Amino acid sequence: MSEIRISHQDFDPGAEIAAISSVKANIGAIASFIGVVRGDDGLAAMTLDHYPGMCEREIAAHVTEAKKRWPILALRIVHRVGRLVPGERIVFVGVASSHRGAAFEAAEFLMDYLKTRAPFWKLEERKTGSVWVEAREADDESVKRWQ
Amino acid sequence: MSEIRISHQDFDPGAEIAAISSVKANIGAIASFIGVVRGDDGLAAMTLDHYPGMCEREIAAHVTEAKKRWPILALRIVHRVGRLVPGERIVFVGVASSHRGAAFEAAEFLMDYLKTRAPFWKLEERKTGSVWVEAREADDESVKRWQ
Amino acid sequence: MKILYFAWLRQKIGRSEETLDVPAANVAGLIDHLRARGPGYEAAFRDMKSIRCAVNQEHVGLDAKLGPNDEVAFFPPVTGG
Amino acid sequence: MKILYFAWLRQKIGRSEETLDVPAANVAGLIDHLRARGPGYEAAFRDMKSIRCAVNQEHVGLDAKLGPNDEVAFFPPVTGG
Repeated sequence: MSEIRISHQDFDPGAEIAAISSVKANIGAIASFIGVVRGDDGLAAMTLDHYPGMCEREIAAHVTEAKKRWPILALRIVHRVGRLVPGERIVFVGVASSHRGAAFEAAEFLMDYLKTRAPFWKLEERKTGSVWVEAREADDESVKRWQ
Repeated sequence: MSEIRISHQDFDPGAEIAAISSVKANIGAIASFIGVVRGDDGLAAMTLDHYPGMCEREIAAHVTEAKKRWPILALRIVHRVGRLVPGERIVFVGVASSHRGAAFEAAEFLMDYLKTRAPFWKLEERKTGSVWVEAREADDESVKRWQ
Repeated sequence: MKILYFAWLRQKIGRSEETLDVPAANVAGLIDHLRARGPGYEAAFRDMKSIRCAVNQEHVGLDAKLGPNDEVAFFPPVTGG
Repeated sequence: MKILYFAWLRQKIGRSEETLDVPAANVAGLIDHLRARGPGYEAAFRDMKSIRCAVNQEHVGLDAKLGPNDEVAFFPPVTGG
């Protein structure tokens, strides 16, 4: 059971966790992550743009990769798009597995991908104006360790 | 802000996450973990015994250690005691930080401790009878890597 | 064919999608055609190192063939969420 | 002094806590005294390798001194949650 949802709407972390918690009798571990827009470096807002359809397919390819590496029993990714202000939730990743090591590692693997290489484009609004964030180097450290 | 709660009562993952999500403006990452009793290896129930007061103090010492290692902005541990059947939640760990790496690592560090060295005693009920689980070797792999 | 623009390409061109009947055999030909449509297009397609293309939601190079019913998308390198 | 028993010590002794006035100077002396209280105690304190002790919620060894208002706890090595 895995679901990938790209949405302008906020999500309810408790409801997302509940959705992956009760699907199999052998679930022993649920690792989850919530990303929130930080406002401590002067960011006023950020807007995430995406290519509907292609975005979900590319994320799904990484979910398939995660499922090859770890025994995942249930998985859910929710990623918001549109304009978000500091304090708002951006992303949810939840992974259910039999054991904690697999659940933690798969969740971290998916988050490293989503933060650095997932198909989103980010516009940051600051006092100094709005700027489209430049792509990071492909050899970002947090992704490299999975390769 | 950190809270350690040992309880016979179940907990609401969404409420626990909400409690650590909104305390500071620079929170960008909330990693959380929920442990559930698995029933796939013939376990009928398990009962967790603890020493009230001393248990909380020993866990608090490991929270202090985690705070030295990672920049933690908010943290919550809920651990259940008493008799639990497969499917029931046992433990919640939630860590809020500015960045995902610190949040994930601190949550995994605390879970490795809670699962292997925290001051609980576990009675497992199976068809063949009830047995107090023997202590694991102190050099458990998942703990060793933090040393 | 249907053409989609994302991020700053959308802003420079001033629209997110359009349907055009372009007699271009490949992506490079389509870009030449688009550049001629106005200064916004010209600005958007100035630095080709910063532009990626997908045809029918698959990443392709400038030499990728195009058919009349294809969905072509132009966007910068992705930045993560 | 107040004495607490956990896990299988509690089960073998048949109670979780008791308050006793024991003239023992240290933990080893207290254990000798407890062993003489009945077969349940004797069974609980048979294998000392499997027993840990805390005085006032601090881990101690068998030679730890005891006072009349101390809280003494006996339990097996912890197993994690």
